[in-house]
Amino acid sequence: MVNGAAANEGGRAASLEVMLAGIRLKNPVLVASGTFGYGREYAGWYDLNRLGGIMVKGTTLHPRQGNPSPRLVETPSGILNAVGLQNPGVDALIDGHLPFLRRFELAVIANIAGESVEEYAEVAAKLDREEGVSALEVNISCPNVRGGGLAFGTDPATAAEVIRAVKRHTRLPVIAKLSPNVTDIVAIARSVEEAGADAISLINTLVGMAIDIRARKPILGNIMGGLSGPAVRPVAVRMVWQVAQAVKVPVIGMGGIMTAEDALEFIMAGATAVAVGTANLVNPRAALEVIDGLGAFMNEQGIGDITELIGAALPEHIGRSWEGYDDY
Amino acid sequence: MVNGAAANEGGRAASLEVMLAGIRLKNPVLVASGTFGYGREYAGWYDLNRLGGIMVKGTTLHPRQGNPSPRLVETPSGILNAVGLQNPGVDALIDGHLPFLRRFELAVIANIAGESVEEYAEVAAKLDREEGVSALEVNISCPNVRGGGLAFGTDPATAAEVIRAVKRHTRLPVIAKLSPNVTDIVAIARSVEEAGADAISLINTLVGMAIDIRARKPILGNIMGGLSGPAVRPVAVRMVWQVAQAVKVPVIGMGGIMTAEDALEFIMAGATAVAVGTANLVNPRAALEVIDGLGAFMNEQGIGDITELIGAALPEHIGRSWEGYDDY
Amino acid sequence: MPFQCEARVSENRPLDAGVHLLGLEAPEIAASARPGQFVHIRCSGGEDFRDPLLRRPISIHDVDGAAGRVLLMVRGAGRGTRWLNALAPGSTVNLLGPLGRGFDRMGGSGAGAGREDAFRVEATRAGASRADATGAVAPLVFVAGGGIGVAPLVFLARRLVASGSRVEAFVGARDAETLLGLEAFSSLDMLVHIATDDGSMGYHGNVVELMEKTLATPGRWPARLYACGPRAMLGRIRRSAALGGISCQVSLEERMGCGVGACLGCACRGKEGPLRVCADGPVFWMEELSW
Amino acid sequence: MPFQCEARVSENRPLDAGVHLLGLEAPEIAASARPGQFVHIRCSGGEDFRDPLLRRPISIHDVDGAAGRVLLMVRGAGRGTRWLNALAPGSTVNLLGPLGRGFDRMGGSGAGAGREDAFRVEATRAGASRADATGAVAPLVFVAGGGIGVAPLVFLARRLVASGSRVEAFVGARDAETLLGLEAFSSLDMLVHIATDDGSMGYHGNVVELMEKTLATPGRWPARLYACGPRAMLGRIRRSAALGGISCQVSLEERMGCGVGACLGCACRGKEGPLRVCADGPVFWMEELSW
Ligand SMILES: Cc1cc2nc3c(=O)[nH]c(=O)nc-3n(C[C@H](O)[C@H](O)[C@H](O)COP(=O)(O)OP(=O)(O)OC[C@H]3O[C@@H](n4cnc5c(N)ncnc54)[C@H](O)[C@@H]3O)c2cc1C
Ligand SMILES: Cc1cc2nc3c(=O)[nH]c(=O)nc-3n(C[C@H](O)[C@H](O)[C@H](O)COP(=O)(O)OP(=O)(O)OC[C@H]3O[C@@H](n4cnc5c(N)ncnc54)[C@H](O)[C@@H]3O)c2cc1C
Ligand SMILES: Cc1cc2nc3c(=O)[nH]c(=O)nc-3n(C[C@H](O)[C@H](O)[C@H](O)COP(=O)(O)O)c2cc1C
Ligand SMILES: Cc1cc2nc3c(=O)[nH]c(=O)nc-3n(C[C@H](O)[C@H](O)[C@H](O)COP(=O)(O)O)c2cc1C
Ligand code: FES
Ligand code: FES
Repeated sequence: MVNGAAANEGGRAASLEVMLAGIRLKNPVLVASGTFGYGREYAGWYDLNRLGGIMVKGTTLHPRQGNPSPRLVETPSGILNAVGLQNPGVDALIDGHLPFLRRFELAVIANIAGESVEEYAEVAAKLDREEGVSALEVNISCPNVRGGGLAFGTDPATAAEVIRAVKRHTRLPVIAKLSPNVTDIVAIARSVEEAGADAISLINTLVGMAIDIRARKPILGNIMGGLSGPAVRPVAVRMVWQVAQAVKVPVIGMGGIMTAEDALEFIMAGATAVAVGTANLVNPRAALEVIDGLGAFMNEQGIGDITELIGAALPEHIGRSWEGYDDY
Repeated sequence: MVNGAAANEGGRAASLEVMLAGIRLKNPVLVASGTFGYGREYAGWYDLNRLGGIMVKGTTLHPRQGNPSPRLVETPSGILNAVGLQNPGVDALIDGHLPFLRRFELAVIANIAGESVEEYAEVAAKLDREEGVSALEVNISCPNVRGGGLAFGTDPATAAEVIRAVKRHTRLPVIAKLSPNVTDIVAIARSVEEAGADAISLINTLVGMAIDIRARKPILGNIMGGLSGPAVRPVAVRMVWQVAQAVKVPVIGMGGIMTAEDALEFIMAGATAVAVGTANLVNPRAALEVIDGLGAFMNEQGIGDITELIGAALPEHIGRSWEGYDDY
Repeated sequence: MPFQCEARVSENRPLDAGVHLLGLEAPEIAASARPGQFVHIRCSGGEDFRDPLLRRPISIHDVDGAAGRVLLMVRGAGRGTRWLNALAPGSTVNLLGPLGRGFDRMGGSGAGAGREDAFRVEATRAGASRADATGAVAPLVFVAGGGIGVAPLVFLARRLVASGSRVEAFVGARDAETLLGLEAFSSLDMLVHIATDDGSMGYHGNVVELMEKTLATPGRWPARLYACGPRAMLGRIRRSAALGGISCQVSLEERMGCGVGACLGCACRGKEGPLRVCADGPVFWMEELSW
Repeated sequence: MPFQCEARVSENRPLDAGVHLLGLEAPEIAASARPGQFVHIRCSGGEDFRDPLLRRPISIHDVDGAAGRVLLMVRGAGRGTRWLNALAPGSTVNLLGPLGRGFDRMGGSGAGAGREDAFRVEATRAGASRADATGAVAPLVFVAGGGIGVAPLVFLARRLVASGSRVEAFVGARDAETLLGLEAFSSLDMLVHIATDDGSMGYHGNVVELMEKTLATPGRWPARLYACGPRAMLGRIRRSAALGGISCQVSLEERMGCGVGACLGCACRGKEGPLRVCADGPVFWMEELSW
């Protein structure tokens, strides 16, 4: 049971292969940006070739030192992180990490960030020339201007502007990574699709905070951080379900995936691929177990091709849509 | 150690009393709307007089049958609920439940909802004439028009309109209960403050969803539901911290409070009072344990008056503010 | 008046097919429980561990009042019940209980006594009560359980027998391995009818089908029918009870939050609007429900 | 090469003040661990329970290679470590390990050998090595631990002694009750200096103060100093080591996510930018850090 093929009950192998914005993934399981380093750190635990792909740590034009400690706080079934986009810069990614990643057969998705539209474009342009990069994931949840408070990802127009700029500087497929900290995720999704995004990934982290009650101050060095892990999964599944109905481009679902069952919620909500994030920190083999579990589920259910399951819980299949905010 | 007084190390009783929009609370611990019924259901477990106050189940003008089952799903460290505002209507609240609640010495806060601005106003007007109601909490996270998707609470102008209408129909203090499903919680908070809200409570639930992967459809009868419980606490603390800095009216903090430590995070983030919600479902004595724990903490720390702790972790006290969305 | 307690596990006996019999030391609950009521159990590795968050409702399978013990029959269905079934004797669990409205027993006393009196008249009218060996009126009662639905019926049957009813049990399951409660019912000296889907024991087929056949036998018309099991089974029970005019109570399952009637999370459809399974039930008169 | 395993708890012995000594059966980890490395432990009531979510890093206190056991010394600080300390022998925990860069021992071999060679030169230059009874060069080494910081030093001391160093331990704590590791150090036949804040045992005062006094004694100048303890203690150690020109390594603590270098959650301030406590440490040369 390797490389995305799972032995079916009848003996036929269940196919886990999916196409994502023109990229063939041997299985729909990626590892999420920032939770898997550059692959190296987990290469000792298993064969990276088993993965559908890796989304590498967010990369900026120049090296960044990140935030002061503490950068992590555990919260109920989740974590808050405020790493602060620490990264060695795009040149170091190209020279120091891409050669290592080229040794493996998996999709390598570069996650890029910037403090200005120009910076995004410049990073995109540098990576465009590099072999072994399958796609760019554009993280639009980082700050527009430090201190300004307006993030690229919370305004449809600004989000679209970033995506357009990136698209102009690369021939690679462009994945827009959306922030969940918005009133209307569908509006943002439609806007980046229109701007040319080839796929949409969501969710990034929810902004949160924790306070040290004895010290009487926020725990994180950066005061606030991003909430991820199983705690956020219901919000993520909901957003994927909403966005998948509203756009034509494929969606990559993430947020709290620990098991194949969790991944299947996202797939049935309309995700063509999924990413395992925080779970990697808890269980280095999490992504592998998700892959194996998908195969096992398909065998159990007699499903030959995972694409049959994509969007299975969308309105068109369940015969009803959501009628409003009537939640209690 | 009853009625909000905790024996201090030196023997002096720590005062838990707070003033909230003109209402004296013997302690800052309320129970959140929808999680404590009308008090009756928990009266068998302990003396309701120990509570600072009770926020009763959301009430509408006419009776509502609520959503089809299932209405609850457990999620990691949280729950999704889609009760659907089942309630017997405001007349039944007045005739059936207020008389019971009048027997206790605690703040009774009526939580009201409506499908139109007029309906909110009408419910407010009816309750205005009733003895034993301390304040109105206006739930602006429910649907504007069913199917329309725009909730009152996600647009600053509409939120303000509801609050203004309610204010015109009551002399009671009006608490605006905000939805966390927004890009900019501060803008909403400022808007309802300007519209005359005497206090702000937050957070209501985050919209989420869970899928039954074997049935291939959403679990909840209403497809989506509201996420509450410890899972959402970091988001709630963050929003309280942001709002408390931006408005002058008092803030009631809630979202995942299970213990006194959790409650203290909210208080230090700027909440004058807190509400225990989902925790009641898990531990009927949760609110009491929070009250006792607040007293114990104050004794441990040698604090005589809980008001000393309100906002202790706000920028003015910690000497720095948040600089932007730089969370990873 | 419900209690919250930290109950010691006094025994944990695995039965077949992932079902365990758990003994919990909870004297107040054991003393006050009525058949059909349930306990609400916190299933988590530590008091300050937040997942799983909600309690799990489990019927009171039986009580040993003298020993202050509550017995549960738990099927390892998901992570909560599996955790419960893995508890070693000596460990403790946090319980709320007894919760809910139990079965209205025949000739019993307590909260439901009013309704029970009403029933007695009704039962006599139906001619369902008949003289037993000593000449006294001993009403005939059926209890029918499918799968783990048998759990609450043992306590009920014990009380029914003790209060002088003639009780017959109808027990259904997938196969012989997954049949539950046989031992307990037999020890109560009552007739037990068995049905298995695969015919590996007793009647080959559905337990309601089996009961319907029994109903066709002269002199076997029960004054009351109590049932617990999967929805499909209850639906079928409802039809035969309605057809035969048998007074019938069913115990329902629904996902629960508080378990005490406060959150409205556990609604089922009643004839006159939503009913709370935890507080208005879990046992309902068939007529209260809308299917 | 790190391992992930489900380790059986072979023993759980409570020491004073909420500290437990845990024996875990993890043969691969026991065989490959080096002093200063740690294990990363999942503390949760069930495999599919999501809270607490993160693993807890715990230093390897000692290993029993023959029995395939790793020993941990765990202070019940919060919910994770308290859960760990409540584990009954026979239960299992999920471990990752050995993780991190351990102490660079004197005369040892393995991954850090290069740096150790460099050290030997340096030690000789400093005149810190001296002839022992047999005439061989036996370098003098100090290990200093405060509170639970003693935990990793026992394994280190054992290996140092085994490789021919003369080791002296400086052990500090609040009071006699909370002193840790005395038994273990004594069994290694080495000099143990004790300091307690309240003077209830040994020197009355800070352990670094006590060490400074020892440094003032002629002939007691160590070739290397290894320290683990609270930040304040390490800061003070740093000053005395720097002043005395003693080569010094410290083991740091930071909140961790992955424990393997991937998430950048555990950063501490290095001279040339952030360092990862889990992968670049937890043991650092004093000079690598910026305070
Ligand atoms: C009144 C009542 C009495 C019951 N008595 C028994 C009994 O005696 N023995 C027994 O084995 N089981 C009984 N059940 C069913 C039992 O509550 C569920 O099997 C259990 O809650 C499943 O929890 P889990 O964590 O193992 O499964 P999961 O699937 O992980 O549970 C996820 C969530 O769904 C809820 N849930 C899942 N299945 C059910 C269900 N069938 N009913 C209600 N909630 C559910 C859980 O409580 C939890 O909140 C009873 C249910 C009710 C409502
Ligand atoms: C490399 C290393 C080695 C360690 N070795 C030992 C040891 O041998 N014995 C021992 O008793 N303790 C040791 N600690 C400290 C131990 O990891 C913490 O006490 C433990 O993580 C606290 O978890 P908790 O759930 O009990 O507390 P909580 O306060 O509930 O933990 C909340 C979160 O904060 C983290 N956290 C809290 N305190 C610390 C801390 N001091 N260091 C790192 N993370 C922390 C937890 O891991 C968790 O993520 C070590 C720490 C590190 C970094
Ligand atoms: C420690 C950490 C670092 C992260 N760094 C990045 C990053 O650099 N770029 C990015 O787009 N997302 C980053 N994320 C967000 C994740 O990629 C993912 O979107 C989010 O964590 C939700 O998934 P999860 O719940 O499975 O972790 C980071 C998350 C964590 C926990
Ligand atoms: C079952 C349930 C019902 C609720 N009903 C209402 C309601 O009627 N009106 C309202 O304003 N909030 C309602 N809420 C939201 C809570 O009052 C509270 O804002 C939210 O749950 C967050 O707090 P918690 O995490 O402590 O539960 C409900 C929440 C739950 C779980
Ligand atoms: S579970 Fe809360 S009302 Fe029934
Ligand atoms: S804990 Fe993840 S890098 Fe150190």
